[in-house]
Amino acid sequence: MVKIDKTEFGFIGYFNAMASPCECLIETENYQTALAITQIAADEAWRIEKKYSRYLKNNVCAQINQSNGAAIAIDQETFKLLDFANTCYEISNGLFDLTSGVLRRVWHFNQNTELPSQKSVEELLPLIGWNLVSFDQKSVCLAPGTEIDFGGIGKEYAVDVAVQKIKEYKPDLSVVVNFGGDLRVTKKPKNKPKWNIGIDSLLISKIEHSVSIGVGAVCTSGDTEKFILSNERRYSHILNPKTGWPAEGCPKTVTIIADQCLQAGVLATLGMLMGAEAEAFLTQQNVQFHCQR
Amino acid sequence: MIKIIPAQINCSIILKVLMILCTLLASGCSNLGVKPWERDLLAKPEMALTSSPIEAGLDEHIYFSKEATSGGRSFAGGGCGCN
Amino acid sequence: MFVKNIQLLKAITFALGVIMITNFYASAAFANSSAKQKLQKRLSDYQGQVIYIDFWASWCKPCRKSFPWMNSLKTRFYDQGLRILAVNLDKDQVLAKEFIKNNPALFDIIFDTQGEIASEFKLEGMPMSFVLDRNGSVVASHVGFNSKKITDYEAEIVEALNQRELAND
Amino acid sequence: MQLVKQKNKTVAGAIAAAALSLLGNSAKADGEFWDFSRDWKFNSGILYYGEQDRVSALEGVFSATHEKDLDDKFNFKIVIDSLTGASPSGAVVQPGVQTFTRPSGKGQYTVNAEEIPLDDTFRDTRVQVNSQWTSPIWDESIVSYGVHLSKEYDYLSTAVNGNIAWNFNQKNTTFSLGLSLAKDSFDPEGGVPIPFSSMVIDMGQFANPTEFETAFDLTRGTTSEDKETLDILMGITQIINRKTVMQFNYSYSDVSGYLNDPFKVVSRVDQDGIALEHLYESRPDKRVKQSFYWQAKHYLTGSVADISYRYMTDDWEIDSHTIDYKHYLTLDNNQYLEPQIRWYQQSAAEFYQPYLLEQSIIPENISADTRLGEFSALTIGLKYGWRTDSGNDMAIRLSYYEQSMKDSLSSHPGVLNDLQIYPDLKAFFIQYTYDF
Repeated sequence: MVKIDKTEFGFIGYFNAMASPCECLIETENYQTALAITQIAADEAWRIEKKYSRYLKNNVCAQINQSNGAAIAIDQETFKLLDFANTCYEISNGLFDLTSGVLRRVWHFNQNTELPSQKSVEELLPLIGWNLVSFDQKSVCLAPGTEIDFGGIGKEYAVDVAVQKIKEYKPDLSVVVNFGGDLRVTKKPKNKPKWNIGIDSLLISKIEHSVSIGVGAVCTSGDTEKFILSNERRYSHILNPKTGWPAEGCPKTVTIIADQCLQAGVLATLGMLMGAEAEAFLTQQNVQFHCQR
Repeated sequence: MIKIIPAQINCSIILKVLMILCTLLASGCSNLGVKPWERDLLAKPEMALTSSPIEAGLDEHIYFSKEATSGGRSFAGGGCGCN
Repeated sequence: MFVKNIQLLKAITFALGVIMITNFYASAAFANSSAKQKLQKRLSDYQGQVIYIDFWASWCKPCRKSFPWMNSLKTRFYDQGLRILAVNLDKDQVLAKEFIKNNPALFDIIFDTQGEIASEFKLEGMPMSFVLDRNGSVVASHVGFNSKKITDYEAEIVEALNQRELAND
Repeated sequence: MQLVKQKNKTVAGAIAAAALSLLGNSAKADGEFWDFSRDWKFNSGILYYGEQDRVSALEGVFSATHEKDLDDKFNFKIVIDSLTGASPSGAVVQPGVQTFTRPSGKGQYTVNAEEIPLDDTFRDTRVQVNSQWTSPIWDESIVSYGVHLSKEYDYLSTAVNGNIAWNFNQKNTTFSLGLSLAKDSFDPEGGVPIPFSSMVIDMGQFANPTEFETAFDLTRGTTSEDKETLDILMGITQIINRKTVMQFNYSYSDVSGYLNDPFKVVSRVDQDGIALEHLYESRPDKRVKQSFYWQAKHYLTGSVADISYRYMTDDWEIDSHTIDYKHYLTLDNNQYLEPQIRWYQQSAAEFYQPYLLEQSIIPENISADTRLGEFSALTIGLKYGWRTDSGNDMAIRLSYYEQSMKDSLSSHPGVLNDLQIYPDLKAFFIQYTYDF
């Protein structure tokens, strides 16, 4: 359920979703409104998690992944998500690929486990490839053994949808919707120039310094805790779908500030996959970014 | 095989009791009771007829193994070799 | 042996009578018509809209599950002319406010501590909800809130919404 | 590997455009809209029961309930209890030391002079599991059905039950009808003793152990026995007014099959009260119990009074009355105190005798099990409950239970006159419950 606390700028609404703490920073003095806004965000987060999380058994994600070759009927929302992933795949020359999720069978990142063998990674590569996924408005069909993991865009999509719903409900209020570090602000705050994330909300565990933002989204890819250290080389958990390995010399984390969460999220992931050329690639995209080496 | 309704059941007693229960039901009860929205106190956990099923179960087990009477609030069968 | 049971029953009915008398009190039906006035005001605010009236109380378990669903009703059908009014029947408003703190409501709530509106609508159970069409007459109602029957509840509302569109705002 | 610019639109721009088309008109999504995160409720409890220098038991209960919707529940319960210590064997107290054979036929135990014989082989662990499904039917009624399984070292009990509750009069009146069928099977170590056979006690009169064994086996009939129980429970729950609810139950219970307690004996004594032999008891193979139960709960400001009365009568001529009163006192910040007083009184079974006189003819049924004798019992308890800061309920209850037997015989033969024949029972039990 949701919980609400009073703060000097208004209210903070807390709840848990997508296996991470979520919160809404709401610039309002009206308790009822703060409560309702948090509930809208929570309903959206739970709905999307329930539908697309790969940890649940009988949801859309599970149906698609257990279809082993059969065509699965999908609704319009799923079609649009697949379409979005398809565009990202094409414009990133295959670097952004939802089918790379199977790599977690061999890669384990909880506190200095060993590296997978090259052979075990290579065995998985034939299962990976967006070309193995065919879909249309009504259905999707995967090659047997191939799996889709919406984890790459699930949280960002939830933030964007929640922000949209909150803007419908109270268009003139400034609200920060923050799902486990991926956040977006609905509107510029009135009582102060910018939101100071990191001080107002401690959720950005991935980066060590605070971000101040008026309106727009902030997403971070990479992780200060989740990585493998092997003969002094740091292996990030962002894996290149083509090689099955993280990019050489990639930063610890890449943080992007952009208009929507989805845009920021995909760009952050691509930044990580650029490895040593992350900074060069991101400056070319003329978006605000911060790489933490 | 379990004899479903053993012949020797003394039906007259059961019928008498059923008859009493029904008269109690039909006559006295229609004017007793509350409006649906007046059940606030009755909805409190401590007002449930068996407010702690765990405690009732533990008590039932003790008294079943120490006395010759059981049940009343629930089925009488003990379900253990302790008597 | 059976004779003893009869005396037993007489004893019980006597005890029953004693308890009844000791705490019989005239419920003070002082004229608190503010509940009815609030209802009338809201009904006039929602003139020409389809109204979903839900009677609830903090101690009624299904209500905890109906609130999120009514929230989603509002966000989905508000612009098609659905208005939701939740009538709280708690004797003690503090409990109702506590309930709202944990179960946020996007819809309007009025308090009917004496149950006047409830008796007017001749409530048969808790919770109970009524669907009023655009000219204010009750077209559907259901007792209780069963998550399996949600599609039926929504069908009743959509049907009322789709009826002859009154020329209104 | 350099990402080529997409026709003068940066990659970032293309992604933004794709995101916009995804989010554009909020995509129509089907699916539910709320999250019942807390569907499962857990109740647990542990009880220590200890009698003064006799039996002590530890019983743990864990119950999990999943409530999909109002009155639409599944409950699973597991109970584990272990029993140690000695309980009266039924043999009569004697001025001298006595020796008895263990029920299994292996080994003996001795009892001091002037002490009531207690058999301490009574050590057992029991596991019980129950599942109960409840769901609404015909929109105003509730049906519930379940299974029960209980396994001990030498005892297996299986049961199924079903119950229907009709609500009417705006749920002010509920009529319920329940049925339970149970089958228990029992195969004691050492076989089932033949009723009235005499306990074989090796006082050296046997040349070798096999001779003792053949004599012992003569007192053993079948290796296992079973019994069937049919329970019918009819009840009315009536709401009297905003503060009072009452329940009236009638229950009919028919148990048939092997009803003896294989560990219990009856001593045959001569006119001086000296025990000649100990005969294995024999009870009828059928028992019909009926009980009338009435309970009322009344809400007072800040407390709840809970009173119940039960009258039981059966065809073993046992009549019993039980009065149980609890007073639930609410203290501040979610704490409460609940004192309890329970009075129980039963008459003796018509075949109950503390011992058998040598010259009297052997009756058709006889048992010296004090639980079938005439006694009254008092329980005094106090329960203290509180809510932990994470919102879970805990409670501790201390109770004292005392049985005092009534000596229905005017006098006793010889030495028994100045011995304490009827064992009294004093016990206390501590119960801790935790719901989360």
